[in-house]
Amino acid sequence: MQNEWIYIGLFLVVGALIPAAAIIVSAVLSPRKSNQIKESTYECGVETVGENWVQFKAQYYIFALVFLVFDVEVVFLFPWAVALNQLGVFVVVEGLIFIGILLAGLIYAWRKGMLEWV
Amino acid sequence: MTAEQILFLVTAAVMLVAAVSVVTTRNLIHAALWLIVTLFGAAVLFAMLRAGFMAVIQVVVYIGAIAILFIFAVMLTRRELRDRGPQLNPGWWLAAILALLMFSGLVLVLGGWQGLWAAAPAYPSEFDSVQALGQALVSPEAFVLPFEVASVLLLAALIGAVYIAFQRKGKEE
Amino acid sequence: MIPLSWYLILSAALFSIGLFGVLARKNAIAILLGVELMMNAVNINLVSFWRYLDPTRMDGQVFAVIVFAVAAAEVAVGLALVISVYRRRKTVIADEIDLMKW
Amino acid sequence: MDFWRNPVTDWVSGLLVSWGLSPEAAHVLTAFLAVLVLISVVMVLDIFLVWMERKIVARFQDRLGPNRLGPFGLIQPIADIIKLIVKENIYPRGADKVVYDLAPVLMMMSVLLLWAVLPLSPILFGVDLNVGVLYIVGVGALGTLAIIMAGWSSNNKYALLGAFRQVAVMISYEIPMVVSLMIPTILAGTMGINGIVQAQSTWFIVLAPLACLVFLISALAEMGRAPFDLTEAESELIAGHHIEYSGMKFGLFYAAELLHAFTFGGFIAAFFFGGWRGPWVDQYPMLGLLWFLVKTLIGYWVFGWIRYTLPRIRIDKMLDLNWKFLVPFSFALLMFLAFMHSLLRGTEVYVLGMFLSNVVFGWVTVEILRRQARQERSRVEGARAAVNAGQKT
Repeated sequence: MQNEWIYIGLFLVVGALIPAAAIIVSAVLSPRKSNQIKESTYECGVETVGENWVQFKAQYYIFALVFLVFDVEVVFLFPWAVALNQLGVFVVVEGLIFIGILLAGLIYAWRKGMLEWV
Repeated sequence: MTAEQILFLVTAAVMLVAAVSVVTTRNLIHAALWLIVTLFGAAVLFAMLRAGFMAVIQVVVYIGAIAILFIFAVMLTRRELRDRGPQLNPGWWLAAILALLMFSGLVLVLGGWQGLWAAAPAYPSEFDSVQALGQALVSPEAFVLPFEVASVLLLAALIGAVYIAFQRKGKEE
Repeated sequence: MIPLSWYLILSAALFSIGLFGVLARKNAIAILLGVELMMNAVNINLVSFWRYLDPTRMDGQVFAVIVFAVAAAEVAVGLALVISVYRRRKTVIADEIDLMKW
Repeated sequence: MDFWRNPVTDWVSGLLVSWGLSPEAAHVLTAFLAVLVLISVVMVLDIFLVWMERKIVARFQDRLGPNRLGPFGLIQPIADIIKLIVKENIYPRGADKVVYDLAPVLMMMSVLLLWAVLPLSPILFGVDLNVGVLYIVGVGALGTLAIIMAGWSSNNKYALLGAFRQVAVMISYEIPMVVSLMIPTILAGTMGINGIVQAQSTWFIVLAPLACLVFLISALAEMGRAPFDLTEAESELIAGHHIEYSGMKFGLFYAAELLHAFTFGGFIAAFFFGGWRGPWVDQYPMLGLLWFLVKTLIGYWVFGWIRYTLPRIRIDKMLDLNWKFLVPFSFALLMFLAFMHSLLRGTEVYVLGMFLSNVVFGWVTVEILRRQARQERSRVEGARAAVNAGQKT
């Protein structure tokens, strides 16, 4: 029973229960008078045209992709950051090489104009 | 049955249901959301195994990045929100048999192993697994080479994927 | 106390479900979802071996972290390919992407 | 691992044991009650944050703010809550009902979970995880997920677009945020947030002011507050991912946003301003709670100040700011400070040296930016001069 994650589990349970309780109480107390107009999609009073669907541009994906790679890099770097004090200057240099290699990728994408929004 | 075992069984059941939903749901966004449930279950298991670091990066990397990437990709490759037509290959029953064979084979192989019913050794007190992991990752006699190679792998993935996915201007189809 | 076998059997089941997804699904993105399930099963294996064999040796966790990097690279490039193919051929059905078949 | 080990919890668990529970079950039940109390207090606090926010914005805009109900309008938020609860819940047509209902719960959860690791005082902290910093990032990922779920399940073009833009911004700014958090991690040598607070015999704002600045900027974007509140760009996107939400579900999104700002004020206090550290904390540990709350409220007020002072930034400028400035800047800062830290650690000039390194780093950055701006200006002016010359001939 010495696992501290059990408390995180308690937070997870209570943190889900309280907002859910708010929604349930509101669902019990609030009126339910739905009609066609009320249910319709909100578009500032304009009738919805076509499917509720728009084609996204690939730029969203590019940003998510660069983010993913840097996110994984961060995962590698955090143990390095924690262990930094225990080990010598050599370790710092290793981390610097690690970051440097990935910054090269960022600079590549930047120079090729792939980080532009439009 | 102890509380720990009950927790494990509940988590495992949720994970299996979610995993089956991932491979059978028609709606791909739902499949991605079910995948998130499975991955979160794995994070719970990691926390139960006292690998807090793994649990957290499971959420950070898988739910925070990979699942988002999946949802973005689904949004980018759909003409319409609803999926029509069958989502499984005609030969799906063959795949099911193969998967079942795989599972029974794995269980069979595991069954012949001695250490299978071992209980976990006592977790050393005052042991900081994150610090140990950091030292293992960067100390020259352990895993420093995989550490640096991982960075090169990520660099290659970054450049390759960005190059493939990038749509040059004026080439709209 | 949970024996090691529970974790291993769960991970074997997840692996098989993932395999089914890879083989049976039509949509290329869904196939990649199946691959994720399989990778995840591997990670559960690695971490439970770390815990049950010797928690002071970090090999299992280091391997799992590297699996994370591989999974990220795989997803990034795989989905980029799917998007690129979709842009040219307007399909994400794996069987219809058959230009290299012959 | 002590969870809120103090006389009150000891008394409660003792009482439970005397009722015939096993000590472990009593411990878990006590912890459950403690979590319940903490989260309830946070929710009540959240209600008054609404009042405070409205008062602050009113002062900034030279108005009075709510002042009718009760003294200083203090009862106003309660009236708001009652209104939100009895309002009708509308499901838009074609909405994915389960996902639609889950999204606000997940959103609120992603903020409440942050309180699990916030050290409130030396003897009052939730869980002292040894991966606290990454835990914050992981919980933030749940918030991102909630936004996508809300936008997608509403079956509304604008909601989906708003959610996607917001997610693109959030994930982009997560990188500098995480990297700036890595600097306190290096300085303290641990990822546990209580450990980081304990390591701050000199506040980290002195050792790493630039990291604090990066964290402040990226936290603003992460919370989706002005000047980075693209998701609420009323004129283009109506209200972002929560257009279709009404009643209590909308209320949860709104409350989560305010509480998020407050919580991040707490994290800035914990990471850079010494958390519960302050005079006389050694004698009276509970005094730490007061210092912590004061610092947190100052942080919250700064967020409000920025919000009501700066205009909204266009999305392409925002992403440029992130990818072309903050990400390279924060990584370079990380490399530089890690190097300086391992070089100077243990020497007498450590504090001074770290501070001066920051100053030098900031100065170099400003010089580089200035040079670039000059080049850009001369390029633009040169082009304009060429055009003018062409017109004359």
